[in-house]
Amino acid sequence: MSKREILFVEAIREALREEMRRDEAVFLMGEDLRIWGAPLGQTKGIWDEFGDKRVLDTPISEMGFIGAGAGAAALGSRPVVELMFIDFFGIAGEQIFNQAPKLRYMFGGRMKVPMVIRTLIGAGMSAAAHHSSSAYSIIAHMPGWKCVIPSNPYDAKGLLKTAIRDDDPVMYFEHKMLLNTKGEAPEEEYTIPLGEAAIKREGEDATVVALAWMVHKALKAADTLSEEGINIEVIDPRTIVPLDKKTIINSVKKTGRLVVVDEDHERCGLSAELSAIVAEEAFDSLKAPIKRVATPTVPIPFSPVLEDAVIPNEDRIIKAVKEVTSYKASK
Amino acid sequence: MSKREILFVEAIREALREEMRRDEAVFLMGEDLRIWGAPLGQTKGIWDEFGDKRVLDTPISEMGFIGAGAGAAALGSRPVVELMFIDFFGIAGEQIFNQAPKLRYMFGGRMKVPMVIRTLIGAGMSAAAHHSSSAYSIIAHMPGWKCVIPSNPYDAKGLLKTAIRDDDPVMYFEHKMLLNTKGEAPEEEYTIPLGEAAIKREGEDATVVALAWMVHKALKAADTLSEEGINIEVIDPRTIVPLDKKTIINSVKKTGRLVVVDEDHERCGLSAELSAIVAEEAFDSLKAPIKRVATPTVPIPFSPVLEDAVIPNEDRIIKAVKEVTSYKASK
Amino acid sequence: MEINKEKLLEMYRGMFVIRHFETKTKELFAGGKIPGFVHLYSGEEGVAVGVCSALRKDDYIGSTHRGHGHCIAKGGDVKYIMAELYGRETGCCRGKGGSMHIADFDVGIMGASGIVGGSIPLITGAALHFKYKETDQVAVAFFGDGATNQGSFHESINLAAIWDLPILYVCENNKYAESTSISSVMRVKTVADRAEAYGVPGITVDGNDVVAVYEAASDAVERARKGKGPTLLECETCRHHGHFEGDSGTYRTKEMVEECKKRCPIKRLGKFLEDEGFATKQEIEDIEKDVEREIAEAIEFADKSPWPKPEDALKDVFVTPYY
Amino acid sequence: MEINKEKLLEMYRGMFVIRHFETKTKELFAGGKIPGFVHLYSGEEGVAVGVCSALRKDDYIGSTHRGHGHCIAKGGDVKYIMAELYGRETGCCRGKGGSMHIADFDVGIMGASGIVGGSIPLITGAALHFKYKETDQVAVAFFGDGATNQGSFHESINLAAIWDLPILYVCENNKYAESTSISSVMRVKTVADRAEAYGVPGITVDGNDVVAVYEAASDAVERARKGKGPTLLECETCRHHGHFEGDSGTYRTKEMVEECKKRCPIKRLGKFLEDEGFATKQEIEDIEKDVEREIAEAIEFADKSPWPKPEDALKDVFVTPYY
Ligand SMILES: Cc1ncc(C[n+]2csc(CCOP(=O)(O)OP(=O)(O)O)c2C)c(N)n1
Ligand SMILES: Cc1ncc(C[n+]2csc(CCOP(=O)(O)OP(=O)(O)O)c2C)c(N)n1
Ligand SMILES: [Mg+2]
Ligand SMILES: [Mg+2]
Repeated sequence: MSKREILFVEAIREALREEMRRDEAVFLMGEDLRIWGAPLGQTKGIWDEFGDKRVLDTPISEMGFIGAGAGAAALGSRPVVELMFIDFFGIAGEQIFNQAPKLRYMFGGRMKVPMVIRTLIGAGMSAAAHHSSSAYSIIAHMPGWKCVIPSNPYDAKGLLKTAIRDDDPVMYFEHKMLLNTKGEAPEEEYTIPLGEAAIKREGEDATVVALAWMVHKALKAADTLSEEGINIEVIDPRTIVPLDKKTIINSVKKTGRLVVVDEDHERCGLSAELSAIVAEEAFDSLKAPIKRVATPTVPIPFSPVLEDAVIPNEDRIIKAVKEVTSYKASK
Repeated sequence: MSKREILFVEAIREALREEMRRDEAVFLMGEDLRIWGAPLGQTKGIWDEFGDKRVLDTPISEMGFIGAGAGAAALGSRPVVELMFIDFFGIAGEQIFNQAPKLRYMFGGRMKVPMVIRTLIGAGMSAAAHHSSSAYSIIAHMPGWKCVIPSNPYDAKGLLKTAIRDDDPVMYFEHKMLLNTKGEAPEEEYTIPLGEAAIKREGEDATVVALAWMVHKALKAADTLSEEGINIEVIDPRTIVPLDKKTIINSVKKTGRLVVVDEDHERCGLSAELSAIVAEEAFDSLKAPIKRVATPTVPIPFSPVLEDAVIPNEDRIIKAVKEVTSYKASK
Repeated sequence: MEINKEKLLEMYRGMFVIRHFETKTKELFAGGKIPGFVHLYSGEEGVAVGVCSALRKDDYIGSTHRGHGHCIAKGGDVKYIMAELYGRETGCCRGKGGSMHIADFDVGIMGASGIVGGSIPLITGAALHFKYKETDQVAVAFFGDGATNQGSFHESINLAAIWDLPILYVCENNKYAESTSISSVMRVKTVADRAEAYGVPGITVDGNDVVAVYEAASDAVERARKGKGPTLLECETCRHHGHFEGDSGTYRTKEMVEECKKRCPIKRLGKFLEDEGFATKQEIEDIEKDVEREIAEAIEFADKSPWPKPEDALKDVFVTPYY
Repeated sequence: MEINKEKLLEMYRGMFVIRHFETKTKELFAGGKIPGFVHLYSGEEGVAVGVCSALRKDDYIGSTHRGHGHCIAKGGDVKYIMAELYGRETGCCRGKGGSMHIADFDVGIMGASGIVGGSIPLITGAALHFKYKETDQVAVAFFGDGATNQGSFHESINLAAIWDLPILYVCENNKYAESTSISSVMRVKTVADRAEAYGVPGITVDGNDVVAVYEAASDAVERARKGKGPTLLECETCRHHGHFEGDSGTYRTKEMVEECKKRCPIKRLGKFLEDEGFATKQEIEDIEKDVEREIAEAIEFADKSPWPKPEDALKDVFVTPYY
């Protein structure tokens, strides 16, 4: 395949454009997608190519248009709807939690809802408590959504294309700190299946699972740790529903130690879920307590000083890894 | 204290009535509270005593009136607002997730929101996917709500009184299968602090943590198990924010085994959180994998046959306890 | 508008099917055959039948917690609907939905919702799909008076207005939301008054006059099919029973309920048919007999149907397997 | 309505404080001093100042993402607001809120919200509290044209209508929601037209005429204080800058922005003051100088203020400690 570097945000645009060309049923809907091209340029240029019909600008009515997306999908359209920031999930909460993802089940499996929601997540921009959430744990907690959380342009493109072709509702999370990062992605057509983790770095001393922005922090921590002779295995699940449990469990069987790095809030979050899976399914292999490096369950504060204090960082990852690798049982 | 048996639903009414008499700032707001007395009679008779001013019947506008409750609380009222079923949390999602519980933090701790939301949870009535959720894990995941989940009339009354006097937003969960169960509760004034678990039964072989309806199922399982010589310790946390970690951890230190029974969905649910806490903080004491007996992450189905298949029951609890008590490490 | 004997008898039959279905459902619920929460449509048949008579099979409706009537009127098979109320494998939703979640996409029933106002955005999306695909299908959102105080109503009708979507918003104004009188939760006189806020036509008709409903709906459907956008159609009606089975209904006096029953749309159409010579008493009785037989068969079908298999509880979350 | 020199000069000063605060904020943001998302109020000062001039200190306002103007007009101290934008310990929210979440309960600022429409239910609750406590305080909800398509607007104004709450719903119609022209997302001519759906009076005024805003608001406030219920007050206005700092603003032509700036409410009042002999050029310049000094002090205060302590990030979730 050809070597080529693109921005994360370009990967999103390419995936959208390619799928819109491939399938007439795909259309975009959301606020300010046309002239603005979405708040961070994710849909820039698409309106120019596809026009009003395939790119719908909506009023600020998330409950209405997300429900409308689900309804259109139920009859055969394949809308890709933007919820500008995941923090707005409550505005459309009824449609996000009770309708789109439950329809197929409630109706006995006799229909399907091939809708994608794209949404921005994450802190790092001092955007404060209404524009910095991750919240994917909540989406994963409620039945019916597949959840895609890419960490690099290659995955972003391949997974978005798969998400659009998937017959179930898929929530696709775009981390705002990643949109302007670069990475390799071939020009040729490719897709990535949902439910396959990526081992970003191999190691024997501890398993570190991380998503999106946190993958990059974990990899930096890995560099620092390796200088001290500690080699961690960094796993990026890429999708959390479906979840590639096998890759995580196999890794823990090898390393005997698990640190989960998660930007979502700690309490009842994804970090708890991964910990619980391993505590049940890889118990015998565990040589140390499972550590979570997650965002404490507080609203994301505005001031950079405070934001930095709650979002997981390299230091906290290194500290947790050292705790598990140096752990001596007290019994 | 005087011996007296009352229904769970009476306990709620008594708590409301006593607190309304005690404090003029307390008022009730919600749909059909006056003549109907709420869907299962939780507010029956209160309007007769306190009249229109203190009992507000609302339009079907959960987003509006829950937000209004928070606003009134922010200025010094102490509203007790009913969200008829927790399944409707999405309708009021924005106010429930982004406003009421975050205001104090966003505004630098310079105000407070002493509001209580009462809401029905749980399956068992074939009420299907829009009227059977538990969903407290989601409320606990997002910062800012204290969460009270009583399992019997005594706790229901004592905790509701505390919740109303508490200066923070409190979500109070009423399990529909418990409202017509009876239990002892003294006539004399009492309150129960938030954050204190109740040990419902002592045992040495395994710790079982359960809430609300599940406490009763766990206690039945305990009876059956004790006939086979297995003695479990059953802990009812009663509130999950704040959570009495100490009682749970101390119990696991004694028993070496944990089974979490949780009616909420498994993925990223409370069962995961409790498992993760123990996997981190009582790791050395664990003699077996931590088991979760939770509702699978599927919408709650209507048909009694299907509903029974997903809601945790005595058999599944017994099976899980036997798995952990008979567990032999393979390493 | 010309309306012929055939259409009139069809509407009579349609309303009677619903009435009899509900009467039986009430008994079966009381007898423990039907679990869950059940909201009967009796008394409101003029609305569902009047509106659905103006639709084609490939048009779609969105329904509510009080949905049996809509689904039957749109062409749902009473056998599969009854089996669904029973929670059986043969139900239209395989027992997963129950009374509040009936759907049958093959005949244009996009689904009921246990959440007040919950289906309004969805069916608005159906209309969006029709416009996107450039078909001439039409969508109908049914909802109660109480639902018009939900944000979903506001947002959806505005979307339909700005995009000229082919949809009817049909408000069944039975004057109550549970125990709450609409006059206590709305300051305008009619729900149709709310249409002005969206630049949409708002019309109020007597929901007990099925012919009037049919005519008003036909006009609105024609508008929609021609790409002229949505209409808000308010039908004044009332329910014969409590809000749901188990509701003591003390917020309405006996006289109010009696008065309501007097305005019964079925009796009214029956009288009209006889008075205007469209049908004889005998013809009407024959229809009723036939319907009774049909419902009896549906009940037997439901009664004899197998229960779903417990392991099926984990199926149908996703098209791809559960995880 | 009689309006005296003192009030007029006060309003001039109020608008100029906002304008100058925003001009400086724009520079400071560009210079990296202010982090996060910043939405400037320049051009819309007539609305905040006109409305807040009709309020008492113990009345409360609910604000928006574009909230600096409201908060300053209601009496928020520019020092503490600027320090908040800087993210400092001395900020009115101790650095936890930032530009989109300014609050100061002591002067009646119930708080801004990053969520469009998010504060409307809350401030409606303030009005409910006033009614419950039988005070004669009044609440004001500020929101944009775009926010009127949110369900929260619909539900809140209806609550206020049925309960006769003492509140003004003030829509700042700047014709755009980000890049979206209001005419493309609403089929009615004015936002005030929407009031009819709730049985509430709806009034449209020129938001660039601060005196007109003040007068209309005063009437509505009086109505509210007397227990006569809510008013929807639409103020036509426009913003001088992009939606937020960083917005290229290509959806408006240069001419549109020029035209907008010509209608500047500050220039307009300045001219009125001179023409009608309420103030000399010198008096006006003195006010401006004084304001410039005040803002300079605020910036200095912010700049010299300490950062919050990292460990404070875990405080203030609950009245009782974090867990
Ligand atoms: C969002 C939401 N709030 C409350 C309820 C409880 N509830 C069920 S039906 C109903 C009344 C609905 O009234 P209306 O829309 O007039 O329909 P009707 O029952 O009169 O047909 C209520 C409040 C619900 N199901 N969903
Ligand atoms: C619920 C929600 N949807 C979308 C956004 C993103 N957003 C921020 S401001 C804005 C436009 C608001 O327009 P308007 O209400 O007219 O206020 P203005 O910015 O013009 O003052 C949007 C869409 C948001 N913050 N909240
Ligand atoms: Mg009704
Ligand atoms: Mg605007």
